[in-house]
Amino acid sequence: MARVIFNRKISSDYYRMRILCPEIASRAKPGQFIMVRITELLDPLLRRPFGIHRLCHERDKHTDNNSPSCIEILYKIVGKGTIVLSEKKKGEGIDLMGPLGNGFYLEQNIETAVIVAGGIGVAPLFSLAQVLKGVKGKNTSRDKLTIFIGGENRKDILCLNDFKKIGARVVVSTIDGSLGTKGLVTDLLVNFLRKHSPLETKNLKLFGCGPLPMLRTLSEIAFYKNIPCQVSLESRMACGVGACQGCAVPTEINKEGDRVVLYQRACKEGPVFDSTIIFWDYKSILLKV
Amino acid sequence: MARVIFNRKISSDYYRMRILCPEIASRAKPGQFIMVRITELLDPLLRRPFGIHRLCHERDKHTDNNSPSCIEILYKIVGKGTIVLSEKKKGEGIDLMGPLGNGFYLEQNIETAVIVAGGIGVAPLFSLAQVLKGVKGKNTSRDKLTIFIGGENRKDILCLNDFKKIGARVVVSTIDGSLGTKGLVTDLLVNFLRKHSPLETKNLKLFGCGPLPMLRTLSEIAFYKNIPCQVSLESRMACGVGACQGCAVPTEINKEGDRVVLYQRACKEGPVFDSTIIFWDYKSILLKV
Amino acid sequence: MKQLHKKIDLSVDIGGLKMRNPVMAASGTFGYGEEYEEHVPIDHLGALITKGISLKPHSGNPPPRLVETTGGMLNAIGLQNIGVKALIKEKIPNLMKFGTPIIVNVFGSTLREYGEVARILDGIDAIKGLEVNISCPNIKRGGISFGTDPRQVFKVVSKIRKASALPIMVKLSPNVTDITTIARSAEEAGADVLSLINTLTGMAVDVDNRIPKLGNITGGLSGPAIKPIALRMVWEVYNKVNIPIVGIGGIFNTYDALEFIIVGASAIQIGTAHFINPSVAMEVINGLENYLRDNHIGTIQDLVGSLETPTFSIL
Amino acid sequence: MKQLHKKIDLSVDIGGLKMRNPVMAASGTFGYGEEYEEHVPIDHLGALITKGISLKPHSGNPPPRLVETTGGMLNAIGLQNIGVKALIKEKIPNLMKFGTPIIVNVFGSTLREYGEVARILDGIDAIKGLEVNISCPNIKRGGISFGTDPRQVFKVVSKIRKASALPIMVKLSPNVTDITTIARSAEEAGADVLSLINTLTGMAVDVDNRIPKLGNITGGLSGPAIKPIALRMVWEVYNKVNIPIVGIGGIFNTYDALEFIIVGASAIQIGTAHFINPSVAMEVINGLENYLRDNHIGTIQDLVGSLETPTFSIL
Ligand SMILES: Cc1cc2nc3c(=O)[nH]c(=O)nc-3n(C[C@H](O)[C@H](O)[C@H](O)COP(=O)(O)OP(=O)(O)OC[C@H]3O[C@@H](n4cnc5c(N)ncnc54)[C@H](O)[C@@H]3O)c2cc1C
Ligand SMILES: Cc1cc2nc3c(=O)[nH]c(=O)nc-3n(C[C@H](O)[C@H](O)[C@H](O)COP(=O)(O)OP(=O)(O)OC[C@H]3O[C@@H](n4cnc5c(N)ncnc54)[C@H](O)[C@@H]3O)c2cc1C
Ligand SMILES: Cc1cc2nc3c(=O)[nH]c(=O)nc-3n(C[C@H](O)[C@H](O)[C@H](O)COP(=O)(O)O)c2cc1C
Ligand SMILES: Cc1cc2nc3c(=O)[nH]c(=O)nc-3n(C[C@H](O)[C@H](O)[C@H](O)COP(=O)(O)O)c2cc1C
Ligand code: FES
Ligand code: FES
Repeated sequence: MARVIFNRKISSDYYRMRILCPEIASRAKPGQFIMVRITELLDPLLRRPFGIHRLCHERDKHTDNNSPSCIEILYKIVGKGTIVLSEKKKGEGIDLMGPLGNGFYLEQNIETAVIVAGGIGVAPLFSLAQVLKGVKGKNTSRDKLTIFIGGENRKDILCLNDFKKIGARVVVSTIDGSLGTKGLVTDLLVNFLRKHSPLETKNLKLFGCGPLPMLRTLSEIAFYKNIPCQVSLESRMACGVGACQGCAVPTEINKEGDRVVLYQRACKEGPVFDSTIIFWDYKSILLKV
Repeated sequence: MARVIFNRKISSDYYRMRILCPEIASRAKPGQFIMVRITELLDPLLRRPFGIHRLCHERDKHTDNNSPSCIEILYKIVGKGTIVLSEKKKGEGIDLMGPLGNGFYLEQNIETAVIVAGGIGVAPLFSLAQVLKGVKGKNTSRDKLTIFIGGENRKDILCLNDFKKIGARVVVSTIDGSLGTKGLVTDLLVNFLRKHSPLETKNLKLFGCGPLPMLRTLSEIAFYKNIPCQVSLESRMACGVGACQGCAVPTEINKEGDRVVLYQRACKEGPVFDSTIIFWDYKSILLKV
Repeated sequence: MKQLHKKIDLSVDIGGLKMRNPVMAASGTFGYGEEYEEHVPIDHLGALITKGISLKPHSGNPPPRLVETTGGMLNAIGLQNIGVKALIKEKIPNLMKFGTPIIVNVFGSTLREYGEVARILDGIDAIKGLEVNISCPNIKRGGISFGTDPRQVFKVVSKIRKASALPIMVKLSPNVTDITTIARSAEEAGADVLSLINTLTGMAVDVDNRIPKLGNITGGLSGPAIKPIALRMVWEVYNKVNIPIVGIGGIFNTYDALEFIIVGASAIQIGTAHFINPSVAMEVINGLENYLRDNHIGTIQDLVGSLETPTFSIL
Repeated sequence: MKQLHKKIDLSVDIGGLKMRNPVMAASGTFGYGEEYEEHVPIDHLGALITKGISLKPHSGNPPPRLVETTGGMLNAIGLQNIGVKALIKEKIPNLMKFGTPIIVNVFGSTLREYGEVARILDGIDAIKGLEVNISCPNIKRGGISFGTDPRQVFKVVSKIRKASALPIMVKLSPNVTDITTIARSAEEAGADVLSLINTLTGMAVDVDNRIPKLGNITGGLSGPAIKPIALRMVWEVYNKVNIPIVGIGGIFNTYDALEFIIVGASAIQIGTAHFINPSVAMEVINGLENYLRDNHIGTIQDLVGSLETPTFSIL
């Protein structure tokens, strides 16, 4: 069974947990997730999904083995499941399923990437940044990877220094202006893209994770600028493996010339989707998820 | 809220927990019980009843105040509630209701008392012995208080030294003979009583707590020897305060000359009953409680 | 967003039952009040409903009478009660002192018994209403519960309607195919209020001994486990009747109570939760007040049935 | 008490369905097998029941489709399925490779559709039986489920009986007043086996937004919360019919499975528990074997309906 290495409060509502689970860590890709059994008792009943925040090695075991032995999750306290999770102690066993779902699709040569994170949406994006930055000193130029992080206030801005450390450019905004620019993170993105010529944005890729309204705006920006954009969506999950059809996300696909709506499973076909296939008009319901 | 002072494993399946709860401790009488909320979550759902094992003072606060500030419970791990309880740590808050029920009825002058305990049934009987032995050096003669403790094997014999320390005579039996006499504790009691003349047993009082078959035999012995006997019964409980009628114990009472069966509440009229009023023939069902 | 601590009015009048707030103690879970006296400020309750009472005393079912299940409990107390005469003589005087409206839960094993119990209780000042438990086995009809047959429900309620001038609340059984037809029968027969749900029939087995865990074999399931079913039924009934509804089933906190009110309950009852948390009713009363204040809603009535349902769907 | 590790035979034959053990994966909770391939040794299962299939594909209900409740969950997946033709073409070939008996769960919104789906599936070698979901809304009868009306049940089952030579298991809805009359209708119409229970209809509310937590407003309650109700229904039906019963509802461990078998189930299905513990079926299979060995019981059959009920009571 997987084991908790640490479980730290990193700010008022946010925790970071490192878990020793070589079988999961060695296979995990950015954008994939795990399903965590919160308790052996039956309240809360269902497992809870968390994105893979970071891949790393157990501290005291510096092996030559290149494949990571640990994963980290970064989570926000929102209800009883996350409360109970935050009480787990170092050394305790923890029951995980994973890695699950399809991660971000990464072509061989991504020239420039822009990551947009809203609040706790930053969680799966750090492992993405780790991979985008490559293994040994590749893509070290700050221009190649920019992270936009937005939140309600300064407390919601996570991982700032972590992103800087791996050599990414970081741009911050908060709704209340308590850190970075005051306003929406997507407005900063629009400004940023305006400064680049179509030629410059030609080989750009967009990646996003965060609240649905943010992702929708991001998707619209990508559409108008004609930039490929992948978004990681949240949905209520029960099985996490594609068996229950519970995590359906409405997508629009082309069928015999018509655009038809088709439900896809966030846990199996997702959680990462190409932003153009999401049926965003559905938001009025989705927003309430 | 009450607070855990310690929660110690005392042998394979048994734990002893001391709880700081001056409001309960100052009012508690031997034979009364508390209802413990095991978790703030909903599994397990109901509170669990535990007898008041011991009344004492918080170790580091030797006040002059005579009324105890702590209670102890002695419990056996039998299911999920007691498992979760055993994981409580020193200093944690714990939600109790109590003291509940009617304790043992103690006349002013109890000359000689015999206590019969089976397995975990010993739990509420220690506080009884404490009180029977009086406050300061009263009733110090060993002849005045005898405790019979029975169990499956030596591991089930609890509190031996505690009883000795307060100056009681202790007689032990185990089914497998691994401690004390091999056999049933009630057989030892029969031998003991045989050695005493009716005159000697005239002012004797019997008290018992343990498995139902033991209590039934005890009650028969008391009946034939014409000795007053009080037994503490267990029953499934929900409210613990007399509101739900769930903990019914069948009793036989005299109504207009007839013996009629009447259900009494273990939590309110009990858990201690005069052994003659219990409708023991009901055991075939009760045994399965 | 702090604003002046304006006093929120939680009082309700449902079918003639006037209460200072919409939170009642459910029948069978709060004894005759006195049992919780030490643990709950009973005068703060909207109303207190007594354990079900019949014409003659009943001794009830053999033990074990309780078993815990996941998220709930089964009870098979049976008909245990002291009879209507002893209730009036021994319990009502004590109950009156709390100053809380008393509603008496009544049942019978024949139509006639229902009527007689109601008649005996009529005109007793302290009693502010009757709750009619129609989930009781009908002896004449082979033990099938009155509450599952709309015609029987109509008869029982009519009988009581004639026997009593008190507000009549009919308590519906959830063990039915369509609770709305039962609800309408009760409404047509003159019920002032409907309360739902009573317990769902369930069972549990001791696999070591291969015997039922309840002396009575089956029992009634209550607690959070049944809340989703209770909510659905309140919503269904709300959409079909014109009399007020009292929501019951697994209410453990303010959110649970709000769910019932939003789907259509004008008041709620708390049962099993008292056992786990005797302060639950007080917490819910405060919680409702805070919710109304925070959401700038004037009265509970404005919240009743305020559920918005999606108006579109995708094929 | 150690004894020689004698091999216990768990195999069962219920109404023509032959299985190496009585533990099946319930419809809608195990996808088409492939989803759990990595997590469960599927070939160890007694049988695998597919997600419900209809004549034409359906896209299902709008999200949210799931909500957790105390001790259970509500689902409103709706009719989402790929249609019977795609099932045969795309899923059956893959399912076959597990070597586990495949039972196809079928439904329709008209009588005719039920018949057609059954006919199309008849004669496909890999399919060892049909499970008929009668809890589906009947479009002709205003959306009322087939499964709540004994006459409709008789019609649906007769239709399928004529269309297929496969063993037919009829899956009963618990949302009824008397499940035994429905069970008898299915038996009379030629069902080989009865499986119960399907989910209980429930609801949950988002009190902050005052909207339902499910896109479909109501959904089906499953999980440990419903186990007591399921057990009671299996016991009632066992006492009224002569065909084998498959118990379903909140089975999370060996004890739960034993409870169902003891009250009368010849086999069991596991649903929701897979989501929490993918090893649950394997644990139950081992647990049943151990229980039989420890209690010196030769076969599962000897345990079916072995509940002893009290024969006396006190007034
Ligand atoms: C693929 C995926 C990856 C995720 N990654 C992360 C992550 O890295 N860090 C993180 O903090 N959170 C993440 N989440 C969200 C996380 O799963 C929920 O916050 C968590 O399940 C809430 O559990 P709870 O018991 O504390 O809250 P609950 O009491 O269950 O609910 C509290 C609130 O959280 C929302 N919620 C509950 N369950 C889910 C769910 N399954 N999906 C979305 N919202 C939910 C509810 O709408 C409710 O408003 C992820 C969700 C998905 C689907
Ligand atoms: C008045 C009273 C005083 C008690 N005092 C003590 C005590 O001092 N020390 C102690 O160890 N135990 C005591 N008990 C028994 C104790 O309450 C149960 O052992 C406990 O509730 C089991 O909880 P669980 O969740 O661990 O077990 P569960 O999983 O609930 O059940 C495991 C087993 O315990 C039995 N059991 C469960 N609940 C009860 C209950 N309320 N009453 C009787 N049996 C039950 C069940 O039949 C089952 O076989 C007392 C019981 C009563 C009624
Ligand atoms: C121990 C117990 C006894 C009950 N007795 C009665 C009763 O006498 N009459 C009645 O109408 N309902 C009775 N009920 C049902 C409750 O009033 C209530 O309808 C049910 O428990 C559901 O609510 P809850 O989940 O909040 O407990 C009883 C419930 C319990 C748990
Ligand atoms: C997500 C989900 C989907 C389901 N889909 C179906 C289905 O398509 N057909 C069917 O007959 N039952 C379906 N069921 C009901 C289950 O097969 C089972 O009867 C029910 O969940 C009770 O068992 P459980 O408590 O073990 O889950 C579904 C249940 C769940 C949870
Ligand atoms: S959570 Fe079950 S299919 Fe996605
Ligand atoms: S436990 Fe409720 S009356 Fe005794």
